[in-house]
Amino acid sequence: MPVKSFREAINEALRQEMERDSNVILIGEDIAGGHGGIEGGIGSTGSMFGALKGLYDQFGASRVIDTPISESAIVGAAAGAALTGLRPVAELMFMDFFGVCFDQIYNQAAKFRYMFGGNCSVPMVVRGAVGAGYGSAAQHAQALWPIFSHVPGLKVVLPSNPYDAKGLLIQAIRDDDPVMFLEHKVLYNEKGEVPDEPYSIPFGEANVTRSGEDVTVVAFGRMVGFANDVADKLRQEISVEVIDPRTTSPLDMEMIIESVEHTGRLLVVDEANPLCGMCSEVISNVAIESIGALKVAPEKLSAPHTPVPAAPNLEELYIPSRDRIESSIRKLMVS
Amino acid sequence: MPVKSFREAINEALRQEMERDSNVILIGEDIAGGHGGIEGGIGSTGSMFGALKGLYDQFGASRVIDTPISESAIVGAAAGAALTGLRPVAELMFMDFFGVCFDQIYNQAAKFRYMFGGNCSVPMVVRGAVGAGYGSAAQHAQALWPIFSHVPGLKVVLPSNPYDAKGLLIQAIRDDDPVMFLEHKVLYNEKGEVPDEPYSIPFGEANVTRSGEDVTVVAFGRMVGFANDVADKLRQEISVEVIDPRTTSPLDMEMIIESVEHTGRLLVVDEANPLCGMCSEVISNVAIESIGALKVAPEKLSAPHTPVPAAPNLEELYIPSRDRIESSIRKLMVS
Amino acid sequence: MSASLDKNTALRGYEIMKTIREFETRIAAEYAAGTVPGMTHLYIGQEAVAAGICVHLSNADSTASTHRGHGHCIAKGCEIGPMALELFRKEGGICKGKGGSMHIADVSKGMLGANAIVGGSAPLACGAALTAKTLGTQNVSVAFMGDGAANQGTVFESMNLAVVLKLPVIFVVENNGYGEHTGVDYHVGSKDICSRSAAFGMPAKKIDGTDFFAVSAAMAEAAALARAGGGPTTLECCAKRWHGHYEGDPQAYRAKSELEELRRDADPLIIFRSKVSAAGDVSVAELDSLDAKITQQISDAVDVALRAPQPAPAELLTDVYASY
Amino acid sequence: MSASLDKNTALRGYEIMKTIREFETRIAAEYAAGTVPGMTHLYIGQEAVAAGICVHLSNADSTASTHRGHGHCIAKGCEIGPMALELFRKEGGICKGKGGSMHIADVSKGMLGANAIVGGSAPLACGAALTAKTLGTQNVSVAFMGDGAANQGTVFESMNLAVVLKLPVIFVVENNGYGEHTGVDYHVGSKDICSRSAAFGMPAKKIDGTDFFAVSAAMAEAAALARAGGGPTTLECCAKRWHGHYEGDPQAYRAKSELEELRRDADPLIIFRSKVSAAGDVSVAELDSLDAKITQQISDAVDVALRAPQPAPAELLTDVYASY
Ligand SMILES: Cc1ncc(C[n+]2csc(CCOP(=O)(O)OP(=O)(O)O)c2C)c(N)n1
Ligand SMILES: Cc1ncc(C[n+]2csc(CCOP(=O)(O)OP(=O)(O)O)c2C)c(N)n1
Ligand SMILES: [Mg+2]
Ligand SMILES: [Mg+2]
Repeated sequence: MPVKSFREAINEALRQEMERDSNVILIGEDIAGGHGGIEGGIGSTGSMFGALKGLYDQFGASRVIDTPISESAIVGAAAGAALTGLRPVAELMFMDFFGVCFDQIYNQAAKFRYMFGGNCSVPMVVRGAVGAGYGSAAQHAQALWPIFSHVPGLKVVLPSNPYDAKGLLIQAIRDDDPVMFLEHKVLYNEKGEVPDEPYSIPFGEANVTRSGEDVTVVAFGRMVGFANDVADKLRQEISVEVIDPRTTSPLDMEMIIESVEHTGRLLVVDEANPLCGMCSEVISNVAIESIGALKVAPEKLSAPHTPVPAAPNLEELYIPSRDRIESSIRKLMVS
Repeated sequence: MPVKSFREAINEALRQEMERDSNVILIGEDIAGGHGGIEGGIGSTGSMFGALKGLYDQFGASRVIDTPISESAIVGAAAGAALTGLRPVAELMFMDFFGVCFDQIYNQAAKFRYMFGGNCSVPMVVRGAVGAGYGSAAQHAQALWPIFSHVPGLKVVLPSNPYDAKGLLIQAIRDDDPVMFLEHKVLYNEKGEVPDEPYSIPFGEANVTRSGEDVTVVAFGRMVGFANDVADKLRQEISVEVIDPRTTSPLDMEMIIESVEHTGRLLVVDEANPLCGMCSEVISNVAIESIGALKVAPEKLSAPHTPVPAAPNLEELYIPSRDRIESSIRKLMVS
Repeated sequence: MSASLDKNTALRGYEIMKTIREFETRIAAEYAAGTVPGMTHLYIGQEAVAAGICVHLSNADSTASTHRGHGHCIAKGCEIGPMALELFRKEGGICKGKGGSMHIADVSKGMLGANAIVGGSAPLACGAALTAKTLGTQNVSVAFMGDGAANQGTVFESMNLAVVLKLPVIFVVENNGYGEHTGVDYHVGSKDICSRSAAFGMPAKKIDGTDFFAVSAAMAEAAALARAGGGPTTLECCAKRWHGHYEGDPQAYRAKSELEELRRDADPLIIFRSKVSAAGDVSVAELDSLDAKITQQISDAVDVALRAPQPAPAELLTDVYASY
Repeated sequence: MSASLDKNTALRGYEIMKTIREFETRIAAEYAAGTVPGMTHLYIGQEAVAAGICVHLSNADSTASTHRGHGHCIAKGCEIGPMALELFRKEGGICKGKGGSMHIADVSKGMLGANAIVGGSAPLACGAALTAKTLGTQNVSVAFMGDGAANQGTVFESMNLAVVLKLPVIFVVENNGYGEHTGVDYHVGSKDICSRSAAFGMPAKKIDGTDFFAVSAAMAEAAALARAGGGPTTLECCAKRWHGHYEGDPQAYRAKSELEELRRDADPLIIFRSKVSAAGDVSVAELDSLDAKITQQISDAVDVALRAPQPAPAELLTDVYASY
């Protein structure tokens, strides 16, 4: 199978969906780039993380729409366009910018279907980069998926690898509901096998990335790779099952519970802040549904309740590490 | 002790703090009201829920500041004023409007102290009405405290009665960090004993509103009164301990865990949506810290994962009820 | 009657205005009687704006509305029966009773919803205009908003975006004198709203919003420009509301005499009647019989709504997602 | 040299500009060498704006800045040593290494922070101005923002709020030709930024942002107006950036020749030197010795910063709350 980067997978998903369906448009800041500059410069940016390179050249200004720095107008325009027949994919560049436009996401797009009694669809995607590890500090490095997952009407996607990124983004575009599509900035250069043809991965279906008997590790986003590495390292000693939910809303608790019923031990690893986050959500659901299956108290590994620090050494401490995943697993086995 | 409404308690807290400290100012839409209308009309509104009545008359336009409908400017101005020496209390009217101005709350006010290495204070309060039960539908009836609690740097206050409302608001104003102060709109007319003199209630200290032996019920905001009623009703049969955390961040898990260690049974009741909410937070913490103390699986009662419906009968179903609290308690006792 | 307006269009305008007036008058009475749940904001006094704008729109054109949205919904073709059911939050409501007064919508009619968030309409209307532009349909969209909404960042952003992308959107700012209990002279620093729009680089006009023909004429021009690819326009339509901000508002901020003057001098229905009878195009009898038909229709609709059952409990959990 | 400006002020302006230039030139080199973590946006080319504005401010006046904030921080009096440590995210940094390039702040100097959110500065500056107005201090505040930021809703809201409340705030829009990789002619629909401010009801001027004296003169007037209770002003200062949007930006959107022209014709330092030498007020030798002092100071500061230790691990958990 061809090997592609996470960035290329995103690009391919967008390109193939735009080829398939002329109602799919892209809108955001510098997703083409170069407007108002020299001749020939338009399209040279292809979004700040380079994931949209070439799409302007292929689809032109009517489908790859550069905007002023006006996120409420961008996301609201996407919502209005979605209500009236397009399938817009809006880009927020860094998802941290949602704070200036959240109303159009959470009060508008997410609620239309319910408020209008089901008589509409809002098939839109809001893409943006998330996560720490890039030295981009407090306002450009947040996880945020717990906030989005809290909101009824939104679906929240957090791919951990190139294969999933392509399949989930295609699903997001075809989905008839508003989808928050979160791209971990540290993963953009990650490579993996990605089929050339279009395919979609359904939402709410977790992926077992490592099968195991002794401990269930539920990991989100970038943490999936870390958990896999630790599982591989410990293989001779401890049999670790790693579950990647892939979407945080809907959240595939069924598969998680099935696994915990089997292993009796649970670690949840997430890069987001701890209060009202995914770790709490997963652990509480397991406690409610399967407390009897737990042989020991579940473990939680998340970022601390602090903003993301700028200093690289502090940022590294902020993010859950392979070492801490390993210690947590060992702790579960000992107690 | 004098009996006052929740609304009067809020009013008194603001008035007394403004009398004590001339740096305390109020800013928001129609918190005075009547500007640009007939003579004598200014101050006639006193905020849309009437909680600020009389404050304009007493403190004048320089300390009770009416603004255009521009929430980002309002909250950002409060943050900038807080950085430079004032203690602003900004009002968002309905907290649901946070979506148009969340950046100034979560990326700015909440993060300044950390991003600036501790060399500043942001002593501001953002007040707003929350909660369903008023027929105000999807965009005017949300709970939202799980979202705010997720954000490091914010403190989140959710008073359940007039006494706490006064003491917690005074604490919020004196606090050197940004505080989200959430007033449940159904509680405004609730009455209770409220001392005339100023007093403050520290954050992060839960209140045991009913002592009991058999079941611990952690209830938030308006649900505290429901839980108290059920505890009273069941007194002869089941001994229910009710805990009101009063602030969702910081969250007094110590007291909750102490109680669960004693009762061995836990129900968490919250009006907010369920995913990544307070119920999940409390239950997961208990599972991590004291799984051995739990005699049965914990119970969770929250709103469903839906927006708030407009129809009164649906809204009533949306909000956890005394009946459902009772059933959950009975279920805990049976199993 | 305006030269450019045919008789049928004018009559359609009158019918809209009268329907709004009658519907809301009845709702006000019901609200006072305690039968209407939640908050309600009435549009009475501003009828000529919704009518003058929407007579130029088809179902394929879009409008995004406000918390004071009944008038826009009626003008855009939402059916009275389901609207009444929605206001009482009953089964069969236009939103199944799940939206209420501030969320009435019928996307099939191009009505993208009332909106309880001030300033929420403008970005959405840009989106509908973007659809029109992208698909090359020559449809237009209208963002209704109040004078107070005109201070929201979302609105300014939308105006610039619309100019930059040459979107076929018309920003209709209904200057009704107040945002909640605050006068426009206080909350708009420039003492003029349309000049701010003009500064964004689009045509912008101030219009007497009590005169159906004035609004209609301005809209005809704006819509034609937009349909021809000429981009956005702002129309600041001045017409005060007769009721309080919400039903129950004590209105300490304005004089009783202001209300008396409005009813006397600024009634869009009276102004319409006097204009058409001066021109001799429409007979008084014609209008009177329209009035009677409308009164009956609304009385029937509200009576049905009052008796209708509440939504089925299972409705609580549906319509969150297309499928989940 | 401008008639209204004394020699010391002019020299202070030059010192600021030279410090910015030297500091950022060194940072650019370090960035290329890979020693600077994270993203960095350089201010070179725009020095006259920060200098011309801030020579009129004391520590009691406030400024709120942008992602391109080094120049504003230096001009507002932030110390170079701790700034350098912060850029390298080291112990002793002005924010203890926890903020980095986009969050440099020193509230004791009235520098309320660089800001990684475009448009974030304007509401904050309104707040500082509100403090001044409420306490009657006659202090002023400055909101720095770019041409791209001028399209943010937060900025428009702030402008109207400032007019409504007559806040002593000056909106300094640095039109450097681009927002990221998009030209201002594309993203600003009106082809002019200051006219939009004027439409909000405040004085607004377009100024050559490469000319320290022009900026200073306009700011002197704006600050005097604000201090006298006359409310806000907008100054649109035009000066292109010489570097990319961020260090490493390939800049495919502009011609190499543009950069050459800028260095030749639009260097704020050269322009300053030619103006003062024409006027005969300041000797070349004076400026040269200032240059030498600054170069040494920055070299020392960066050398110290490069060798400094990272923050202590315990710092991860401090400064979230005053006390918790
Ligand atoms: C973002 C937001 N802020 C505040 C409100 C509360 N609110 C509802 S209506 C209103 C006044 C709106 O004034 P205007 O736009 O002039 O419309 P009008 O009521 O006069 O029709 C306000 C402040 C809201 N719904 N949304
Ligand atoms: C709210 C928000 N949107 C987008 C960005 C990404 N971004 C960072 S700088 C920038 C361009 C800003 O342009 P301008 O205001 O002209 O400032 P300049 O970079 O030219 O100094 C953008 C879009 C951001 N940081 N914040
Ligand atoms: Mg109004
Ligand atoms: Mg710029």
